[in-house]
Amino acid sequence: MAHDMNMPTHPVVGPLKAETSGFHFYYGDHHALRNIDMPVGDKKVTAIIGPSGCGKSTLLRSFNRMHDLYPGNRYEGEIRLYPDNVNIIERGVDPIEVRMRIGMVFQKPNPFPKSIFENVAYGLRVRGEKRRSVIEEKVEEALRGAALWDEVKDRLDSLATNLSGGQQQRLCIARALAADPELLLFDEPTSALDPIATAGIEELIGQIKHRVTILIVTHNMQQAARVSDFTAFMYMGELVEFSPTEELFVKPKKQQTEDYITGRFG
Amino acid sequence: MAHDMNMPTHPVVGPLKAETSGFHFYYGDHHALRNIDMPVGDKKVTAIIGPSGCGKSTLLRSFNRMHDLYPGNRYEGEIRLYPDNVNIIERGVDPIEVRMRIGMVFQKPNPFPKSIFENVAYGLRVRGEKRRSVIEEKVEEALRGAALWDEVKDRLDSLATNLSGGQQQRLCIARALAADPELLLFDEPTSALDPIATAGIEELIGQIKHRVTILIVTHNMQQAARVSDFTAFMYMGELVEFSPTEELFVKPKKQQTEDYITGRFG
Amino acid sequence: MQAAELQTLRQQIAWRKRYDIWFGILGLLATMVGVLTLVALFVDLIMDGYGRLSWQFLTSFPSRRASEAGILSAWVGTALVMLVTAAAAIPLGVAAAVYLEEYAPRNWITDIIEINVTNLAGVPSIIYGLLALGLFVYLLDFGQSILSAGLTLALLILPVIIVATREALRAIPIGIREAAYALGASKWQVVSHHLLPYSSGGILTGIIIGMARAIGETAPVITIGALTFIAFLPPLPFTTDPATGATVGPFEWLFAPFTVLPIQMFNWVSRPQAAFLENAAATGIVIIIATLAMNGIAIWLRYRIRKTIKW
Amino acid sequence: MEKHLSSQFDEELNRISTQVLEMGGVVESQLRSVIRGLYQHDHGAIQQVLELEERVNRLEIEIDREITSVMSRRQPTARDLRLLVGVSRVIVNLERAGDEAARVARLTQEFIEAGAPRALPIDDLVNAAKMAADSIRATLDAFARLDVSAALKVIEEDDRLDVMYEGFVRKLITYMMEDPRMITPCLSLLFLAKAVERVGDHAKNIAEAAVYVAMGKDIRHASPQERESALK
Amino acid sequence: MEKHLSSQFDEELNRISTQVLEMGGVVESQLRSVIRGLYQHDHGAIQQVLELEERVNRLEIEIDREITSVMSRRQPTARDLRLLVGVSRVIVNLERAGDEAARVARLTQEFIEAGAPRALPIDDLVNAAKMAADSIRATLDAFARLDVSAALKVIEEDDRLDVMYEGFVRKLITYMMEDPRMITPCLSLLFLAKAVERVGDHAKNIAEAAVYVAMGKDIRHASPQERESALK
Amino acid sequence: MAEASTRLHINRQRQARERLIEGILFLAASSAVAVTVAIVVILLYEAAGFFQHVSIVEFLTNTQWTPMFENPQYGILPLVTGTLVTAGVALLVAVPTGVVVAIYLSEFAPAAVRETIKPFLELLEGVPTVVYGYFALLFVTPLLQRLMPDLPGFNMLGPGIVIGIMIIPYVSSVSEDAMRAVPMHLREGSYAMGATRFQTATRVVFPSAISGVLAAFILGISRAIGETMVVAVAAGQQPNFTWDPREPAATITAYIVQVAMGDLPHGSIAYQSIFAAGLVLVLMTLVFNIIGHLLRRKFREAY
Amino acid sequence: NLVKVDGSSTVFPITEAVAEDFQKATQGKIKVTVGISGTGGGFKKFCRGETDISNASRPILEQEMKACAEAGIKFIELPVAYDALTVIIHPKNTWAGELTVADLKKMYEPAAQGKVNNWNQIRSTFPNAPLKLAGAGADSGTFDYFTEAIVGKAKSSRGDYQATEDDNVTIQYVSRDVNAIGYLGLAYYLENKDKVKAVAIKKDDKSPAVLPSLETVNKGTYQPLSRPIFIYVSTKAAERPEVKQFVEYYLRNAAKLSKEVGYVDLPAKAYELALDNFRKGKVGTAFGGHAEVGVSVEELLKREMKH
Ligand SMILES: Nc1ncnc2c1ncn2[C@@H]1O[C@H](COP(=O)(O)OP(=O)(O)OP(=O)(O)O)[C@@H](O)[C@H]1O
Ligand SMILES: Nc1ncnc2c1ncn2[C@@H]1O[C@H](COP(=O)(O)OP(=O)(O)OP(=O)(O)O)[C@@H](O)[C@H]1O
Ligand SMILES: [Mg+2]
Ligand SMILES: [Mg+2]
Ligand SMILES: O=P([O-])([O-])[O-]
Repeated sequence: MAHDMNMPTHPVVGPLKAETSGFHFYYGDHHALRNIDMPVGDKKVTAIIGPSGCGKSTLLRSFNRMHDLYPGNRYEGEIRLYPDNVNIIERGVDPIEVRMRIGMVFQKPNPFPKSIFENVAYGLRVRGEKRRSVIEEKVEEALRGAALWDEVKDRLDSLATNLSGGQQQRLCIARALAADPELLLFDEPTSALDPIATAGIEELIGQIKHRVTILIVTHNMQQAARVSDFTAFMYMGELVEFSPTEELFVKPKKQQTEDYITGRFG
Repeated sequence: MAHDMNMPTHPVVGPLKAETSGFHFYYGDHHALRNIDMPVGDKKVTAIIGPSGCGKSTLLRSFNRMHDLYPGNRYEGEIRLYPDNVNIIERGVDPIEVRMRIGMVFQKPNPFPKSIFENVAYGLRVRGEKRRSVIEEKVEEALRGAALWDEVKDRLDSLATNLSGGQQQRLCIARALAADPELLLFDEPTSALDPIATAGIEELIGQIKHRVTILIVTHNMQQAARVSDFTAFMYMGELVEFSPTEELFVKPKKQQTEDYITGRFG
Repeated sequence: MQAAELQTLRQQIAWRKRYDIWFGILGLLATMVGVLTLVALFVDLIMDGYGRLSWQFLTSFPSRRASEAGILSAWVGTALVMLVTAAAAIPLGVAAAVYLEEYAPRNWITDIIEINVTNLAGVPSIIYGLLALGLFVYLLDFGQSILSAGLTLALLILPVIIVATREALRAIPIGIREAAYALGASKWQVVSHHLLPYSSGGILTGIIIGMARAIGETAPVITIGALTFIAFLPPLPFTTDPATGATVGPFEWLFAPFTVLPIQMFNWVSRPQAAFLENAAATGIVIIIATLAMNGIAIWLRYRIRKTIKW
Repeated sequence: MEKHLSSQFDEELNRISTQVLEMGGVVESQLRSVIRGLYQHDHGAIQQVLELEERVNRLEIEIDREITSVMSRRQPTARDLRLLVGVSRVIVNLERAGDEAARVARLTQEFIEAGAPRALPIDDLVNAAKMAADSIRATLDAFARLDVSAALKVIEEDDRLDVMYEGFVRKLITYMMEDPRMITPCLSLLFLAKAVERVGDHAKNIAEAAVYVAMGKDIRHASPQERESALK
Repeated sequence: MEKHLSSQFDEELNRISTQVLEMGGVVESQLRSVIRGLYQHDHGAIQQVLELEERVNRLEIEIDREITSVMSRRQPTARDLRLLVGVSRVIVNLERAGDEAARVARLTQEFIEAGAPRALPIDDLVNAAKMAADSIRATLDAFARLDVSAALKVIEEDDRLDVMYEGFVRKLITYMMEDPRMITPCLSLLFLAKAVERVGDHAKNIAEAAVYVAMGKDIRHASPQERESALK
Repeated sequence: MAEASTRLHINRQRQARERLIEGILFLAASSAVAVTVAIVVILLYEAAGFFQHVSIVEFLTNTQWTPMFENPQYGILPLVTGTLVTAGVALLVAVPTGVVVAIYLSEFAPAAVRETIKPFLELLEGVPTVVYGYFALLFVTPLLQRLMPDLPGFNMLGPGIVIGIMIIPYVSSVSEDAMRAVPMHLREGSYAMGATRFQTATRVVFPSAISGVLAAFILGISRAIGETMVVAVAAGQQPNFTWDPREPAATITAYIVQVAMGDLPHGSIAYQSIFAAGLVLVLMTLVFNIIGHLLRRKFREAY
Repeated sequence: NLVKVDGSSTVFPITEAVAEDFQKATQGKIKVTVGISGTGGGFKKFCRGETDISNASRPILEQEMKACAEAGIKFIELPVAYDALTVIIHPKNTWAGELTVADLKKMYEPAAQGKVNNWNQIRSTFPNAPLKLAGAGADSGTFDYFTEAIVGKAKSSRGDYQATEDDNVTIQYVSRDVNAIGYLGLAYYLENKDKVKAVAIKKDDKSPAVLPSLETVNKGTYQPLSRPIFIYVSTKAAERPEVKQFVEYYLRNAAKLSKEVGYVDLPAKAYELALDNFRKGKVGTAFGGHAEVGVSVEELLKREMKH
């Protein structure tokens, strides 16, 4: 599929799904993000790494306006979503609309305490979809997409919270996928999982990236290295370096990046 | 210091601090550990790795009879502590005495919500130590030992829970050290920490291992690889392989080990 | 996304958001039901009883003349009864909770105790009155004394304290216990050095809430046969009794006759003279202010301790 | 080989293996061309060898880059790590073998251009070259299949090649002594032989790498007895 | 160099670096001994070179093991990874250089035992050997300091050594043509020269590794122009 | 290290002390059982006298309760229906309102509003129940009479509503605690799907907190059933076998206080009847508590 | 030096007033407590020897006498005032200003239950309006006395009327409904004359209609709804000087204080007789262990006592 005419092309990244420019974020008085310019390549995996508290999650959560849920937060600058070319943090843009187009998977698997089926169907129900057949079809598709169908197809009605951690996280991915997101945000999706479940999620990310653009925050540099096409390194609320992943890990451009990824941070 | 005459010597490990033989553990009917024979080298770091639920924590917690706290648990076989050459899981052995000699550091930093000083002094207080000067001396020594003295010496009276995660975990190590343990158990001591704090704890383990024998459970194979002298790989309640760490990671003896450490586990 | 799709999407969002507004209004209204009732009650009481609220009212004994009557014996009685209640319920409740939470083996005895405690919390207060009448007043022969009333209310709030203490204990992460045990602490050391200090906030809150409830309780105290007219105070320990000249023992006050605020209020309510209704209202205000103060203290404590103790 | 949890990792390792085999194939075909060139004075074949050298160099750099990339991104351990370390040793040796092939080609060219006296014992050389090419194929096979006994055979084979080389050098010296005009062509042959012998050495090194990957034992510089005992 | 959070990692890297320098030192001293042996017909020096070979081999295997161990345990990236990759390339080349030194020693011995005709242009060879030894030292220096321009100098130097080698070979041929009895000793010298030339090559490879570690650019097989542009 | 091995032996002195403490604590815990046993024994003992005169069948089936009349009738049913109807009315008020309030406070109200209103609501519990009784009688019932002119001055509707209002804080505060205990990440999960506040509250938060909400209901029921003074004052003290909340009726608790404060000679059957009634009340609350226990177990939070 | 009084809520205000003044008079040397546990509850305590004096709004019953006898408690019965039950109606009620006992019986007798629901069922001249009955709670002395006086048998009543222990509530009820009728203690009516209207009672068709008032009760013309109320003093307690002093004070001041709190004082003669009985230690009850209607106090005090 040729990319949409309205998607600008970035010299390093190629066609863009989104892009922040001159983006700032404030938690009340706390200036958490400073002047972030970051491209998000279409159908690419972009990872954000950096030390604790550098603002990774803050940046990620800005993409679906999660900060709107809490009082006192303020956005500044632009986060453009393509091909629409809208600045999604503008006042006039409805956060609910943004969230319907940009899915999210969280650090701790957070299935709703409902059945597996209802979890995946949730996004459709929220949209007012009532036709059972449509929902069933979409649920199956999403579960297949999340490589979970075979494991759960015989017990769609059992409680999602009875699944193992790794299955829960894949369910959360299915739940997000069922809503047909254009961009999927992952905030440390495996930090609550054991290594084997982690590998499963990473594998899944590798599979779905052909369908949807992915932005992932991770504490685990190796994870970023393993799953992403591009990596952004943040430090103290600023974007220090953005490079193709392999380059960043073998030959970073900035000393700070190098120090961080080689474990020389003080 | 030459090792004690009562410490037997193991062909691979050298002088032993402890050793399990024919050790079994049951959670009620659940046979969680089967026939574990594992040496613990004196003043060495021994790591235990394996997939989730394989019994790592169960084994570790048997060393200080932590399972006694919950009903229905049952030990079988031997865990010998040297140089005493006592089977510490025998009925006649007082778990409290065992715990006074075998310290433990947990997954989540768990300082008491008391002052920093009181946290470190707690082990001494439990032992009935009342002399302020002795306590002060020991506290300083332990905090220095845990590489925390310089950071907290000016605020020993402030609440321990206000420290950062990494500092809290070092405090917990200091707390354990203050009690002069002969063996120190770590149960995934860094899984709640960010990479930089993790590096700090690993560094600390490297420093204290000259003073005390260390047994560490970790989910993170690389961590085991980084910090330990010997590594035990467990699977489904059994000890599959015990080797010097380097050997285990470059040239494991068992196919199961190899599959696990190379991420081929199914 | 296509413009047409976007259009339907937006319509559908707008539709869904309407529920937010409706529910917001509904919620506010529902909240106001409670708040307005309270305000109405309070305002009504104040309008009726404000005129009687004075120092004189607090320092006078009851009287047949409404304007001279006061609640001295009633509030002193309430205070002393609360003292007994606290002294009995706190150690018992906390100890029971500690046993259930930290010591109890998981067996049928514990199960029975557990179910019992939950059940006691639901037993109507009037039943406690019946119990107390049989047990304290007659069987143990404490008579209609401060001791009987205090113990009765102690039984009433025992489950409240047990439940609150258990919840506070349960909120302490298992890691704290394990940390202490791992350093070689014995069970009692763990309990006394850690669990009780750390749960003190929750325990205190539970105690205060329980006591606030006990202050307003009428039924059980009525059942044990409360007095109504008392124009003297219980003897202060170690003072000399003016009538007999003997020195008062330290616990004599426990067996003294007494009355409490709600009874005084209840009595006044059913008097024919309208002036007594004012007195009743004023007493109501005093009770509400007392519970208000106790709740305030509970909130403050919760806040204070939450600030210092975190895991 | 069992699969990794990460299919991408599998793919990456497969790609590297394929590239190594491709590189081996190129080197082998260089060697075969050289033999043809030597034997049939085939200019085209020789030209081809020189052209292929480029490709071998490019493959070496590319595979090396991929190895580094995999290492930085996948934290390989045990057999995966040994494979990557082994591959990096293999490609160094393949590149060298390719170099030697190119050298042979160049020398052959000189030799032919210089008149290539028919009298010289070129057959021995061709046989040796064939042996070397076979060794390269055999060693790559052993590496691909991690077949330790096949690898050991290659290592033993190399001794035979060395013996042949010694004999050949002695033979050449007599030729040179007999006829000083032969000195220059003989020297060419000598260098040619040396290069062929080196190819054998590289095959042996690759075999050692195969043993390392398969068993984690480093048998470089080991005497045959040491080898034996190490592989027990 | 800034320190890692893990001092043990620092120690391990330091140990590897020290061992590499030690290995380099051994190889250099082999080369110096060889020169002495050649120049002064010093049997003891030659014997020493052969003895040191053992040590070089051992070091190679040991360092390689440590590299693998560090890789399996520390997940090195960026400059650490490049360092380890670079070191592994360096030691291969050092070992080869050591091999060549040993070869030279053996040839020298043969040469001396065969009567070592004074007439042969041994001085040229000695000079070349000195140059090669200097190159090794210079390249190790450059590697230790990650000094790219020093490394580039070594690379250029190698070309001079190659030119010297060509000239020497031509000279030897004339010697051989003049006097067939000289063929055997000349061949020895020829192989000697070849070995010395190889040492130069290894020095160059090490220099390339240094550039790789310092800048992350692989300049192997690059033409001088390509090098230039890569390093800009 | 000669002392080494003895160091691990059991410390008898410490063990004895620990045992002693445990024993004391066990006694304290048993006090809860003792209280229950005492309640049951006293009720049974006194009720036994009652049941010597009145057959259990009559007690359970007769629809008239007039122990103090000349021709006494001892059918507990009117008191039970009175209790259930007032409690039912109370729950009809308290449950929806309490839940709406809980949802509103936990999900909709700004933190400042929540923090001011919550303690305010909790004060509703602190008002002496007698006050509520008169509130029901003198304020709510007249108000209702405007809507329903036929409504008698005593009825179960008014006190039921007032008890409902009185227990709103029980229901709302326990439910709200349960809802606030629903981890933020579940809410975020829902919002991230594009759900509105209302959708998140009703489809995710509420179902997740269902066990706590049920616990709140049970608490509320126990409280409504056990409430005494409000009904005693405002429902009319007239046992009335009816399910119609507009009618006056007596509840078990109202009957017990009435007799406890009244002129009946002690030891008379009528007097003993309050223990039989008390027994029924205890059994009713027991049943509800057990139901609550089971429900909570079934819906235990699993986020 | 503690006098314990407990019992009826009806008698409470008088005893309270006496106790208040008595304590003042003795400067607090003698303490008096007065409780409310109902006449029955009071007797229970009294017969167990827990109290010295029991307030009672009805004579002691046989059962209670037995209890006292078993415990060896002897008592002196002392009437202290009259309570007049007042039948009240809404001020706008124009038809029922006078009612005969028979009328009231028609309303309250057990046979009326569920049947008599309309004013015109009482008298055909009454309007066709629903009859709304209020009255005392079934376990109060007031109820017992009312049923005895009106229906003829204590506790014999219909069940479907608005029963309450709190007379203020009855005031509320009647004052809100034109069709309502109820009965309560005189004091409550006197305090609420603006809200309700008292009904003049005719003993029978021929008798004059008498409105309740201090005078009509005191004179004995308000019949049959006047009843004496009592205190019972334990003879054992009466031996104690403070109890004796209190009872004497009580009888001396009852006239004044009972009026003050809304009751009707007995004729002066009655108090003297009572004091005399007390001093003589005349134990027992003038009633046979059951209620009686329409006896004068003097007569009572002179009767042979029954134990
Ligand atoms: N709700 C908040 N209010 C105020 N400051 C906040 C809030 N959340 C985060 N911050 C601050 O903003 C900064 C960035 O936080 P953020 O959570 O984005 O970090 P992060 O890079 O995701 O860290 P981590 O790896 O620990 O998740 C930190 O300094 C943090 O303390
Ligand atoms: N308290 C318990 N009661 C019953 N079974 C238990 C209990 N704790 C653990 N188990 C079981 O015992 C086995 C070993 O558990 P253990 O916690 O030792 O595993 P682990 O290797 O430490 O896993 P992880 O890496 O997830 O911590 C598991 O199957 C687990 O389900
Ligand atoms: Mg984060
Ligand atoms: Mg574990
Ligand atoms: O309380 P009484 O006995 O007067 O109804």
